[in-house]
This record gives sequence, C-alpha cells and structure tokens, in this order.
Amino acid sequence: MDPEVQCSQIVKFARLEDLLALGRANSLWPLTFGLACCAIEMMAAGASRFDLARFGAEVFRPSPRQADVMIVAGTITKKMAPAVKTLYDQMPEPKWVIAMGNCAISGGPFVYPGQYSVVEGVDKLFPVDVYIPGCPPRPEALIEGILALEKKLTGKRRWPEVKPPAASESV
Amino acid sequence: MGKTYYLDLVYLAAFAFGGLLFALAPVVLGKLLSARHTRQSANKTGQFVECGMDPIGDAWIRYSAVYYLYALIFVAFAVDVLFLIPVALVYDSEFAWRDLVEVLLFVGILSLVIVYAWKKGIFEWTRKSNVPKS
Amino acid sequence: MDINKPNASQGVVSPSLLAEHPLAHLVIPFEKVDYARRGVHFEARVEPAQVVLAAALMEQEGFALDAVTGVDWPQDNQMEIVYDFFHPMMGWRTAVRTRVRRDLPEVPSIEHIYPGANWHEREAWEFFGIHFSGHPQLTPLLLPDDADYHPLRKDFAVA
Amino acid sequence: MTPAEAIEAARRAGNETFILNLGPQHPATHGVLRIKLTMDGEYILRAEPVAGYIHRMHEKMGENRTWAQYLPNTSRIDYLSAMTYTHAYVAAVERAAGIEVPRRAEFIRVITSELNRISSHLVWFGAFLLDLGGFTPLLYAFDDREKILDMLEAITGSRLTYCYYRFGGVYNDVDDAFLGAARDFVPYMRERLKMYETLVTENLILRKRLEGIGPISKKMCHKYGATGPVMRGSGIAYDVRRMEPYSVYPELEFDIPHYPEGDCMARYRVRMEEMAQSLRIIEQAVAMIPAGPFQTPGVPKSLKPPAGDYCFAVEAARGRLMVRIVSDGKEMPYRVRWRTPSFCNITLFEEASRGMMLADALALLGSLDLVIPDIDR
Repeated sequence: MDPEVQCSQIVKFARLEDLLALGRANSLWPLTFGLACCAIEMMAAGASRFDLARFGAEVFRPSPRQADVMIVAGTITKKMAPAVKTLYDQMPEPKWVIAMGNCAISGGPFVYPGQYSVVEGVDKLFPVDVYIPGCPPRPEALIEGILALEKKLTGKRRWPEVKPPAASESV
Repeated sequence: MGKTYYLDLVYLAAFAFGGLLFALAPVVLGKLLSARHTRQSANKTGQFVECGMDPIGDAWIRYSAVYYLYALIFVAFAVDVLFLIPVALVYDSEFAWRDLVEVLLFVGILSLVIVYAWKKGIFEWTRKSNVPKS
Repeated sequence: MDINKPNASQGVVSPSLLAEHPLAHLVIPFEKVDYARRGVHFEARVEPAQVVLAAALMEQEGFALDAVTGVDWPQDNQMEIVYDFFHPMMGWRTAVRTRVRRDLPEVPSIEHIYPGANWHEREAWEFFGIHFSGHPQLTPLLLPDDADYHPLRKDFAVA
Repeated sequence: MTPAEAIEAARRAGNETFILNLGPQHPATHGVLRIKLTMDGEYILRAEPVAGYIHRMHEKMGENRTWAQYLPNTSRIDYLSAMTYTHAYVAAVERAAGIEVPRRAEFIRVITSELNRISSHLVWFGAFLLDLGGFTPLLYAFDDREKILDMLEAITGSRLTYCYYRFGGVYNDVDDAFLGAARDFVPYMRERLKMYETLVTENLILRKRLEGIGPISKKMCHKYGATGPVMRGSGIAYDVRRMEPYSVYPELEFDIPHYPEGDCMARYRVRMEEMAQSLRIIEQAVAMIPAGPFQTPGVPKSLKPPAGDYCFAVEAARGRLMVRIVSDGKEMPYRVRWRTPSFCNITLFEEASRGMMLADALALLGSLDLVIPDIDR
C-alpha cells in the first residue's frame, strides 16, 4: 500500500477539529455493505432491539458517496476484492473501516492450506480502523466496535467501558 | 432622489450580498476544511458509482420522452409551492373570502397539469421506443 | 403424465408403495434402489451419449432436475457425473450416473431440455473441467472470470 | 448478448439500450449478487445474474475435513435456516453409517428447525418490504425474531450459525424453560401474524405492487427446478416434508399452503401461511415430545461410513435442499454436493424478468427470497 497519503486540510483550528470530530463521531453513517452472515447481525443491530440509532449510526447509506464508515460484514472473496477496493475509493475522505467478523479480519473459518477464493483479511486491501472478532459477532459487539471507533475519533469514551471482572487495568 | 432612495439601495445591495454569501460560503468552507486527497486502493475515486463495478458502455443516450414529461409534473408543483409559501405569510392577518378564492383559483389552475398528464397517459409509462421486442 | 394435473392425494402423500415399477416401461433400465439406505428410488447407469435421452425421458415422465454432480475418481482415471431428478407430484427420486475419461471429460449438455441445468453444468465445468458439448456459455460461474484452474479435481494444487 | 454487442446495438439503433449493473453492493440484492441488466429505458431487455462474489469453497472444504469437523460449515451456507442445513448433512451421514436417532432428538430437531424457519421467514418479510419501500415492518419482524433467537441461543449457544445437531442426536438436551418458552411463543406469534395480516397484507399499496407482478408458471418452475415457496406459489404443492417424509414429520399434521396465481403476492401469502403452519407444528411437537436420551450413545468419534454415495433431502426455508455425500470408507468425505434452493431459484430470474419494469423486477427478486452464499456455496 502506498505511504500514508497526505490528506490533511488546508486550514486547521484545534477547537474546530474537536468540534468536527465530535460531530462526526456521533453521526457515523455506515455503508450498507452486507456480504454474508455478519450482515444479518448488522441488520439486527440496526433493528429495534439493539438499535444503532442510540449512537447516530442507524442511517445505512447504500451509496459510497454518502457514507462515512464502511462496515465490512462478511467474507471478501478474490472475485469481490476489486469491487470492495472501488467502493473504498469512492467514499469521501473522512472515512473509516470496521472489519466485522472473523472473515473480514483474517478470512475466518474459510482459511486452510490450498484455499483458492478467500482474501484473508480486509487489511490486505486497505487500512482498517476497528476489528470486531466473532463469527458472527453479536450486535452488542458491533455497537462496542462503533464506540471504539468513536473513542478513536474524539479521544474520549462516551459510554462507560464494561471491564470483565478479571481484566487488568490497562485499557 | 431622496436620501431614503439611496438607503433602500444599500439595503437591497446588502440583502443581495448576503444571499450571495449564503450561497458561496459553504463552497469555500468546504474547500478549506475538507481533506485534499482521498486515500485510494485502486484509484477509482472519480469513477461513477455503479455498485462497485466498472460502468459498462455509455450512459449518454437518448432517453424516451416519458421521463421528461414526468419531470414536468414536478416543475408544476414546484411553482405551486413557490407561490403558496409567500402567500401564507401575507394572508395570515385576518380571514378574507377574496384571498381564499384567489388561492383556490391558483391551485385549481395548476392542478390542471395532473389532468393533462393523466390524459396524455404519462402515468401508464407506455413504451415509445423502437427496440424490437426481444 | 401431465405435470399440471396434481395427483389425487394432493399435499399429504407418502411415495406410493413401489410394488409395480413405474419406470419399467422406459427404454433406459432403471433398477430399484433401497430408498431408506441410499436416498434414491431408482438409479440408472448410462453411457455418456445416452445422457440426453435419459434427460428427455425424465422430462417426459414429469421429473424436475435436482442437481448435476461431478465426482473425480483419479484412481480409476475416470470422472463420474450424477444427474439427480425429483418428481414434484409423486415424490420419486431418480439418479442417472455416467462415467467419462478423466483426461478428456466430455458429456453432451442437457441444457436444451432443462434450462435449469445451464448453471449446474457451468459449475461442474469450472470445478472439474468436464466439457458439456452444446452448452451455450461454458464460462466460469463462481470463480473469477479469468480462472483457468479446476479446484475440485483431486490433483488441484493452488494455482 | 455480450457487453460489446449490446453497446454496438445501442449505437447502431440509436435507441435507449444501455447496460446497468445491479451490482454486488446493492440494497435490493440482499448480499453480493450482481445482475447485469440490459435496459431499454425503464424496461429490462435481458437480466443476466452473475454469481460467485461470495463463493466460500464449502464443497472443497468437505474434502479436507473429517465428517464431524464439517459441521460448522453446514450452518454457514444458508445462515438464515442453518438448522435445516445441518439436519440435511447429519441425516445423510446417519443414513450412510446407519446410526439410529432417538425419538426425543427427532422432536428437538423438528422444533428447532421450525423455529428457524419462522425466523428466516421473518427476515425475508422485513427485507422484502424494505425493498418495496416500507421500513417499519422490518422493525416489527426483527423484534419477533429476537424472541426466537433468545430461545435458540439458550440451548445452542449461538444466534445465527447454530452447530447444534450431532450424528445420532443433538448437542445437549432441551430443558423445560425452552419448551415453556416455545409453548408461550406460539399464541404470541399468532397474535402478531394477525397484526401483519391487517397492517401489511391488506395494504393497498402492497397489493398494487405485488399482484400480477412476476408471474412464474408451473412449467417454468419445473424447467428450472425452482422449489419451495416459489413452486408452491405457482400451484404445485411440493414440500419435501410431505413428499419424502423424514424425521417425525409424518406424525405431525400440517398442510402445505399453495396458491395457483404464481405472482409475487402468491409467494408472499405462501410464506406468511407457512409461518402459521410452522407454529402448528411447534405446538404439536412440544406437546408430543417424549422423555429419553437426546443422543445415541456409542457413535464412534472418527466416523467411517461405508463406501458409496447417499443423498438426503430436507425442506429448507427457501425450498428443497438435497445433500449428496460420497464416502470411500475413510474418515474424510470424498465428495459433498449441496443442491441448494436459491441456486435453482435464481436461474429462472432471467426468463421471469424479461420485459418487466425495473421496480417490478426488484419486487420479483425479493419474492424469490435469495440468500447469496446459498447460491455461491
């Protein structure tokens, strides 16, 4: 992949950046990009019980031109890779990628010596911001992923982080 | 030419300039604040969006007239709305039969567009192209 | 056997006790198979050339195409193609099997009888390299368009 | 008509033929199916479905995994009715190896399969109306579906890709909490189906969008091998649970909803009534489930079924699912072949959608209820 493309703005104000970051974090528009089983869990997350609307992420935009975050939910095959790269390119700049599910992280259950059709992980195509393990990950895991992305944007975590009792203190 | 005349001119110029500013400001702000390059993996940023695929063939073709007539109906209703909003502002003082009749007359005439479109068969979307039935 | 005339016990019918052999009158010999053991009522082994005739007979009897399965037998240097049919009215299941040479697998296509077989045969072609002569569009279906490897063959190494 | 010819035809005739990609990433295709549409203005001249964008090598993986290691794969082919797919594979291996299944396990399999069928139809119901423009039914349908997922998660541990059946029975037993929840779910869901009936089925807009749209004849179903609600919507009452009875379905009485019209509305009605029939099955199965073992003891860990090939057909949510396994007596399958319903249902789309308007073709596509990894495997 080419070196980090210099894509900063012409004008930058510290406070304005924080304000923009806060605005973007609370209104992440995902691209409807359901590939396989994880897409159903993404729909379940968008539906009434798990309700992505609480985090401003329930507007699923079909067109890459209007999407902020690409949630890669499912397996990327070699035949699909050029289409995924095209979609990534066509998204306007403040864009992020969430790799949802083991298939998007590393090819998942379809990786074995001599496999011929699965791209082992989306980060082989373009940089990924948040990885959500699971096959398929539960809707709560997707919400945790979106919160992690919001923390990456604004630096602060809006929701108290649920630590499993035995977890060490390191965040 | 009294002083008020020039004052009104200034107001008009200010209003026009405000409108212009209102239109151009987002464009300039966008240019300044938005990122200059988008990260690419297959440098297809400028390509037309067609579900992730490369568009096949050309889209600049002669469309059938039905699309155009369909759009005309929208224009008619746009004019309708264009008139009704300022009218609502002006007529909100006290109720006058004359105003109601005027508005109804206007809306009535404009709804003739629907009658015309219905008679013309736009809504049935009949096919007027000369492609042989495959 | 008219496909559109549903049989008498519509809806609740278990396959009739196959005392008499309903397919006995066909020119291709179908021998009865123990359904509980193998999942198929009748089976016929034909030469590759007779496949189209078998499919035509099945179509005439009112069967619908179930699947076209390729199996690679490198040890006896052959490839086997199994055509499965099911009967929507009577619930019968038949399988027509044929074997072709492994180095030049060639079978006539039944696409003109069962248009549904178009995709089945394309898939068998791209996974095994079995050439279905007469097929209108033998291009890869599931693999990328420029794929030239046949992944389901036993000797398939990563291309 | 290859793209070059189509462009040439367009330039020569100077008319409005152009090629449109209803591509892999499209809200109406519910997955990564691509349809190359040769359009004449608003009408479709030729719709060529292109599959393979989510081909995950299930059949190749069958040949390098032991019989038991292949189980997780079975629920990832059609993840909406994963139970029926595992049922087909497990029953095929049981038929090959001659393993007996205790009655209680058979009843558990029927209850979980029917619950899974309802949850699959609810996802179809939500997505189908999303295609036609109605967003709210999706929220209602997913709300009911969450109740089923909670029940199934309590006993299987996962929400979507259950790996619950084993050779000779099921993974763990079903407790009274699950049976009670299933018993209470039936009246609740009947209430909700009545509400969907009044709110959605009798909605004038829906009837105008579906009635008479996308007619699929008996002959077309027969030629392309389309099965399930597509075939039952065209008047052929074919259901594998009746035609090739398996498990304990012969002891349960339920009827097969079928409509002669063959249009999108008929397929819609078939699926809505199938949910009601599944509720009837669950009700009877929960009442009739016997006590006893839930798994046959003594099934060998590394199973080696005798050589030969065996098939088993099951009624999945989308239609007839047939799995053909070829065994050569070793501990790994020699060949696993999945005849999946969506693979056959999509082949008739090209003929059924010729000359339709684009919006109606999307209604037809939604009424076929396709799951794309089911096509690509």
